[in-house]
Amino acid sequence: MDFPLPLPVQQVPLSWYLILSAILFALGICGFMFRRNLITVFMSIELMLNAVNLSFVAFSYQFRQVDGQIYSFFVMVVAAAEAAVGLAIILTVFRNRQTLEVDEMNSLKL
Amino acid sequence: MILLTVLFLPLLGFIASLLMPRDNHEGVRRFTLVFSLIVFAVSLGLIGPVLAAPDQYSHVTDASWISTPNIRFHIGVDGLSLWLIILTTLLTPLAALISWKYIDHRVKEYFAFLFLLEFGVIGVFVSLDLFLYYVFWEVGLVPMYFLIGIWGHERRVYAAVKFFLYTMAGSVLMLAAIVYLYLKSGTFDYPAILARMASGDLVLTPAESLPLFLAFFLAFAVKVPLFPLHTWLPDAHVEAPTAGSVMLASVMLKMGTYGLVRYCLPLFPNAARECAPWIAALAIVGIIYGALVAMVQPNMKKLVAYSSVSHLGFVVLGIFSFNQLGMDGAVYQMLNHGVSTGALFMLVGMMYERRHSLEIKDYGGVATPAPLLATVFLITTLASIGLPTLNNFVGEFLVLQGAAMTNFTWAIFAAVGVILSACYMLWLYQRVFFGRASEDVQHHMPDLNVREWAAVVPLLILMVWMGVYAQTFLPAVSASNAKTLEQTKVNAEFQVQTPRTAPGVIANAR
Amino acid sequence: MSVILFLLFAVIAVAAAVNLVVQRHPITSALSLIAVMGSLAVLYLLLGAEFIAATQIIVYAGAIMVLFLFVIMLLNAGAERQVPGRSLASKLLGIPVFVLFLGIVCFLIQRFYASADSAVEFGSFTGGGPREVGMALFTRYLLPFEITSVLILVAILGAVVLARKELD
Amino acid sequence: MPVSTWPSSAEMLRFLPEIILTLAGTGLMIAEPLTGENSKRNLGWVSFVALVLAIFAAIAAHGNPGPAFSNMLVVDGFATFFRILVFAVGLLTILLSLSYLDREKHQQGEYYALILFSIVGQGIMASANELIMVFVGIEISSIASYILAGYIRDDKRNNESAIKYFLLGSFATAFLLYGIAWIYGLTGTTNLDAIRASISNPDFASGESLIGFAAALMAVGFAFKVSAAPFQAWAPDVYQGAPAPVSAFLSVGPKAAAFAVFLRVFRTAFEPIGDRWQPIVALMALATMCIGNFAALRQSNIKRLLAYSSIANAGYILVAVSARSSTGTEAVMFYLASYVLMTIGAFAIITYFSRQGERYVEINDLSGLAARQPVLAGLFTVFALSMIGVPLTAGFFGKFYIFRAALDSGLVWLTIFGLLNSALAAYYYLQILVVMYMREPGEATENLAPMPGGIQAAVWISAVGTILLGIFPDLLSKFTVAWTLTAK
Amino acid sequence: MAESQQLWLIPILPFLGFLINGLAGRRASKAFVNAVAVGSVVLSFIWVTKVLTGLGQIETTHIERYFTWFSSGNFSVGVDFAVDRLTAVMLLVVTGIGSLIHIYATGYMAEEEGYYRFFAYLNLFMFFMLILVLANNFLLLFVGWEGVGLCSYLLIGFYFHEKFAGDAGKKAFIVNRIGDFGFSLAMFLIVVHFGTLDFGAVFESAATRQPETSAGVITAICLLFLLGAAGKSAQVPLYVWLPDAMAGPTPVSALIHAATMVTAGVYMVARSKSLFVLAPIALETVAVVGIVTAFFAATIGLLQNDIKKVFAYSTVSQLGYMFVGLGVGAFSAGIFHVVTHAFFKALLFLGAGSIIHACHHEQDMRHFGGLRKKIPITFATLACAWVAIAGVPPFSGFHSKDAILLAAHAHHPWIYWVGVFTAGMTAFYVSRAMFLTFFGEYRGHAHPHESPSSMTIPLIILALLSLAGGYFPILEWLAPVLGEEHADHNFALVAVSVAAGAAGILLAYVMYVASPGIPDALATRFKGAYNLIYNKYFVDEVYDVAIVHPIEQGSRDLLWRGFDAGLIDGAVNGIGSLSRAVGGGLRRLQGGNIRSYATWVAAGAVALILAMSITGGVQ
Repeated sequence: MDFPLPLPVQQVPLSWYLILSAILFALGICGFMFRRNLITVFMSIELMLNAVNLSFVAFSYQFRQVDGQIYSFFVMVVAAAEAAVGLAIILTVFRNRQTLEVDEMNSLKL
Repeated sequence: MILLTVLFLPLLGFIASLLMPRDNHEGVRRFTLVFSLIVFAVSLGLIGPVLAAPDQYSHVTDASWISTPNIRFHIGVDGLSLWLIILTTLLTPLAALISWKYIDHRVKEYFAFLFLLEFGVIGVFVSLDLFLYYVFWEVGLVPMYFLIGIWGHERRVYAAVKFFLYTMAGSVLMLAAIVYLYLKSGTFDYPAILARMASGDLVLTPAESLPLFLAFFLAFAVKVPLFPLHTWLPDAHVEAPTAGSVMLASVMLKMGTYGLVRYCLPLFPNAARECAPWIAALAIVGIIYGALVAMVQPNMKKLVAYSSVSHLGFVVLGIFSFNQLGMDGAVYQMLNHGVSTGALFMLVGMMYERRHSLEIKDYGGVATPAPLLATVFLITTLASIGLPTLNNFVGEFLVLQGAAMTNFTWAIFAAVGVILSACYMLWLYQRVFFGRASEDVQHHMPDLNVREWAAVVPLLILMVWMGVYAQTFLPAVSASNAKTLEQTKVNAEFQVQTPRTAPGVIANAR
Repeated sequence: MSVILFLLFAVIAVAAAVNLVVQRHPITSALSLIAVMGSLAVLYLLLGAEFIAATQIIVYAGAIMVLFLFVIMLLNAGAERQVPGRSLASKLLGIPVFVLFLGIVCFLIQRFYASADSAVEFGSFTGGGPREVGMALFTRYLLPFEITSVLILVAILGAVVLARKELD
Repeated sequence: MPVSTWPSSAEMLRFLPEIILTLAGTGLMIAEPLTGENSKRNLGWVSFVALVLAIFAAIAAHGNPGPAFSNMLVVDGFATFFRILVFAVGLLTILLSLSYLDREKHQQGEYYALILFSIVGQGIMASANELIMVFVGIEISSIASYILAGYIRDDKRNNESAIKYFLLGSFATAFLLYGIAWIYGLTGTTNLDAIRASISNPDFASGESLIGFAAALMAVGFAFKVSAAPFQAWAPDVYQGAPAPVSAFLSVGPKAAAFAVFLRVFRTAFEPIGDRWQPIVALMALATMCIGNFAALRQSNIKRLLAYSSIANAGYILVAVSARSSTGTEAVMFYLASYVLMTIGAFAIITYFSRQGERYVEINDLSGLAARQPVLAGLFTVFALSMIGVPLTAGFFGKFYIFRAALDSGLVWLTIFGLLNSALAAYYYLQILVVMYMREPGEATENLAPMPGGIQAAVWISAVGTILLGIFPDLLSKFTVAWTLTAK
Repeated sequence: MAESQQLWLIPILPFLGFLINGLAGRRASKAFVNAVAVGSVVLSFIWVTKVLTGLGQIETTHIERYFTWFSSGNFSVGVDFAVDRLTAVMLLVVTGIGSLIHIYATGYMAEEEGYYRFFAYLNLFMFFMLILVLANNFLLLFVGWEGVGLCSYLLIGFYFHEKFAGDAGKKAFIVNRIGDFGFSLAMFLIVVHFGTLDFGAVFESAATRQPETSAGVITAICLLFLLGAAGKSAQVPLYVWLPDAMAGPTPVSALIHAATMVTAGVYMVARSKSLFVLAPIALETVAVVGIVTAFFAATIGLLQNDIKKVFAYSTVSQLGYMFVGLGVGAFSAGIFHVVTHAFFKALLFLGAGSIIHACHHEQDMRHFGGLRKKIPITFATLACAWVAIAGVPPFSGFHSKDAILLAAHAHHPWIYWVGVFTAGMTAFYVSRAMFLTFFGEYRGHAHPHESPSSMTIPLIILALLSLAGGYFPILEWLAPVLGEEHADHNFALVAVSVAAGAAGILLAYVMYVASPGIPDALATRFKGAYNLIYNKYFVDEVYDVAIVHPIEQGSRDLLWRGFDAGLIDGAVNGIGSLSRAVGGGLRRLQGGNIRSYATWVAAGAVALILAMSITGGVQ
């Protein structure tokens, strides 16, 4: 596809994408560590997967290959499947405990 | 073939007694007695060929067991192991005899474990493959753990676990060393490894052989037990049922000293010689320490247990004297200790059966109601303190003589143990048998019955026999020890020829 | 242009992601996540991954996130309570771990990736269209593709097992 | 890039076991609503038969080894070994589950389908030759496992187990995925052999540090799956909370498959940077052993104890992994097989003993079991002794092979620590024996119904296997030797 | 070698007696037990005489080898018997006096429980004593040495109901063990340096060695032997067991603790003469130990009230004399004194036994008195012993003691003078005992009666021997074996010693017959010295406080409770507790919180990344 570029060319290095990906990934980790709602925690994981996808696509660009994109496609499928299962599990948990607090899930210990 | 039979009959006995009906106690007892007597009888068949060539392995079976890595089922008997095997097969029926009334619950399991123990112990003494050896070494642990843990006294659990963990912790490093040796030599086969060492195909640098030696040594030292690794022993003995104590003292401890002679010296002669002064020092400390602590024990079994620490100190000292006399004495002393301490534990157990106490203060004046018991105990005591014409004397003399030849100071200190042994044993004897019998003692101490006689008489005979005519037993031991000593020298000479060896090692290799 | 676009959407993505992490209410977080996904779709386009960009919007932001919102609403999940969290570890280690992780990754990228680095030129790679993706997916990636159906089957099965009403 | 044609029949054959299981699983889903309440048990037998068929298929596939589906999969001895192993795990699990589900009144076809699907994932992991297959395999196995862990959904323990497993598992998978992305980014490929070729190329552009970084991220994912420290925390909670047969399954099946993948990836793709990961894995092994064993010392719940024990076992296996040799790989294989036997055996007994609602899962509940049920106690003893590593049990040879491999690779310090750890471990296993043999019988040992046939079969198979491998390890080791991962 | 004399029969006869009585005696009649016990010893005596007649003059040592006891490498020990002139003397003494005492004991022990046991032990003692004497190597000698110690232990503890008997037996055995410690070490040294324990070989090679290289070793060997001998023969500082050993039945005291066993030390030193002469320092020490013991024990004997204790200290003192004899090189004189001492001391003890028997087991001399008329035979025979021990010429004690003292004078005059003084004391305390027992008024409550003939006949025989024993040509007989003494018969010196004896007797007469108030007056006057001596210098107490008690307490509190239970087990259990504490800590980390777990995972990831990307990568 041909797309005109009106601005003086100052290209974005690929590493910026990678760094962005890393930032998002790290934020996802943060979300897991700091959020206390099961669903938010789960969403943090989705954020991490998204970050990974960005990396895949960036690398795909680097090699001018489609394989990386295929990967991110699979990741999405997996994410979808995980979402279905994960939310179902969260539902059963909520049904039994009436709470989504992560910190309440600690009857199994010691 | 005989050896295979001797080795596997106990296993068969183990399985058979497990399969027997649960509440037929008398049947299991009879079966155990008869069957173990058969094993004993068969084991006597080992003697002839071994005596004909005691420095060679007789009754050898060498079959492939595991292909990767190449582990062989290689067994054989020489002069070193012969009498230990016979001792084991002899003590098993005796152990069954003394457990007759003593064990009244879970009877068949008890006797089954007794067989398993016999199997493991014999296996240790006959293995000629390091791996096989380790396997049997550990196998012996399990039945003893249960014997102590199930049929023991109040603190049996603590004692059983302590016993198991101590030994286990000691022996895992030996496994590592065995594997290391295998990796160096490419075989687990013990004679093959020695042959490779002798021919120079396998050279252990000092940096290797010292840790390897220590790994083996630690395992054995725990088992012996050598001061200061002995504290499991008193607990195990006190808590174990009588037969457990007997087997533990008489044969299981010998697994350690046997290992020292069989493996530690030939495999790592230089390291062993290098460490000999330290080990001898520990042994001597053990001799004196064990005796001193035995002296103040209020509990009979504990006293005998500490006396074992002292006695086995002699054995270790003899081994690390590195001369014929010392080693002969050490091996002989193993047998002696097996006989006399085994008998002591039996007698203490008989007294426990009558009085339900092991505390010395609960006795006194036993000689009055039970003169035969007193007499037997006296003879055993005298054997234990090394009275000439009884067995221990020969062993102790040779050990001390051997030690004196290596370093006279050792003999001086070790001989103090001989004095002390008289102190604690006679004091024990006095407190238990002398004096006026209390009402309780008077009424609850019947004399030995036939079954008990049958259990102790063989040992009494042995005490005298071994004390008066040691030549029945010693030449075989001597011949195999001579070979062992030769092996330690061959290697030493080889080391001398190798320029890589550090000068210190040569200096130490006499 | 691509620089501006990149910076713009990168900032949006990061901001939304930060919002996801700091917001207490799951709805807010979910919406933030959708924003992240949207901006990522733009970046995918910039990288020449058209098909993925579209899928990102349709499947990810559209389907999956809607599922999330459904569940949030179904469970009527409210904001987290203002009680101190019970995880000492995350309190003590959370920030250092975050900083360290990010620091190391950035350092590694700057230090080692530079040699392989290249400028992203919009349109220089056009292998990300549905055709190319389809070709790869049904030839080389046939097996994983088929296998993901098992994955989805499992997911369905799981949802059924866990969420269905008891029959009895 | 070569465009592959339609897969050949040989390639189909190489994938046949998974196909069989998938079909069976799907069939079970379909059959489930059509089956009457009383005959649902038969669905279990269907899955059993499917697994048996899958084993035959795996053997058949081994007759024709090689890559399949554009090199996505590879059928070699290593793959076959792990396939058969996880299928066997499935068989034993089903034997346990049959009566368990009856007892807990949850006899459903879906359960068996989930087991089968999970095993499909593990089978793929065993034979994956592509990072994408690794990923998909792990995900299939994991997602099915998450559901299984929470299978009794009205049980709070099950719920919690599932949610923990799920969240942490997904979290770790994200790391794995990030690692895969970076590997792809650095080498341009996800094929294990190609990665290796690329890394070992002296002109490799990005240097080893980034590869190390990527490998580390992947290691996080694998280490999590095998419950290696410091990623082990989930395991005790999950195993404790999950239904007993599922705990049995989880502690062996996914773990075995994860080790297979771990080994294949690290010994194939990352072998060139072995100097980097070996010490790390060795340290991880040490930490895992120590954490597992020390924490186990203080446990009172048997399932949790076994969980810690499984962590410790993972530590031993990691020792062999860190040996970085084909003997190490053999050791992993042997150990896992013996570990499967003894763990399933122990869990089988717990499954039976715990009774409805898993009421009796404290160690003290076993008090005096030997007096009441000598055979049962004897069997448990066999497993405990095997876990301690007493000779003439499979566990002993497992440990032996592991430490041999470690010594062979010069990991003397690790060997010594490992051996000391195994002595330490003896303590808590002995504690179980103490409770069973040396205490007075308690309330929990009364009124034990006769052991259901399935569990009985599983226990006896495990026990006989444990002892048989303990006496004749050759039975197995000739396969491990022949089928070890060969360095190319 | 001369034809076999079946030497083995000599010890084996009593051993058979032991076996028969030990195994069957419990159910057998007293007559049977008597017959076996006495018969076996008498037969043995007869056999000895037969053997000795067969051997004639015994110019060379007659050796009979039976079997190898044990061997190891080049070293082997055989059960070999040998007879030379020294052995011959000892054999006669042992079996002869042994027979008499056995006969005596049948009467003395008639009413005791465990009659068969007593005789079994006594026979066993004979067996071991004969082994000791017949042995042809040090180890076999040691067998006998230990064996007699055992029998001593058994017989001292014969009245095992009484605590003191048990204590005394144990003490005897243990103190002997200390001596044996020396003996064993000496043997070890011998083997180390000579490679054998056979008497002939050892002595021969010792004599042919270069003195400068082996003198030190031989001195050490001899000193260690001395330690052994001191234990067995109750020399300073190991004499403490012998007085306590009087807890045993009186025939035992006579046989074992006076006539035979305690002289084993003397015999052993004489036997090792070839070594001792090469070690002058050791010989000197022997003499000093002997004279110190002689003097020291005699002082204690002065104030004892128990008749057996008096004789016990007297024995210690006399043994000291024998050691002096050995130490000054008069080996034959030492052995001569052994023989005469065996006569008169056995007689003293048997007589004392007769008194005790008569007075219903009363042993305190303060409760005797005036027994002269009540038990005349006993008195008469005891009087013979009295004159013998007091050194009244021409009775046996005079001859042997003078032989020793003269030799001592030739060597070290001071030893002679101390010896003479001691002789005076000896005469005093024996006379004191005699006076207190037989003279004055009867102070006891029993009705003394004369002993049966089985007891009196041995007394009479011994009395004759005590009187005439000095004329046995023992010195001459032994000269070829043990060497001649070169002391000239200086009549002045003899006179002095006789005078000392006479003075002792006189003083005793004055103090205990003429004016009985003197002892008490002296006791109050020299209260400190009196108490010191009366309490035997508190030696037992000092040993208790300085050795026994610290060892016991130290073992209990320091070693057992402190080191064993405290330190080692504490460490072992500490490892256990520590492990459990670590486990507890880990358990706390495992708090069940998902976010914590995730944090660990993330932190672990960071650590892993750090480790794997940085190591080796960034220089």
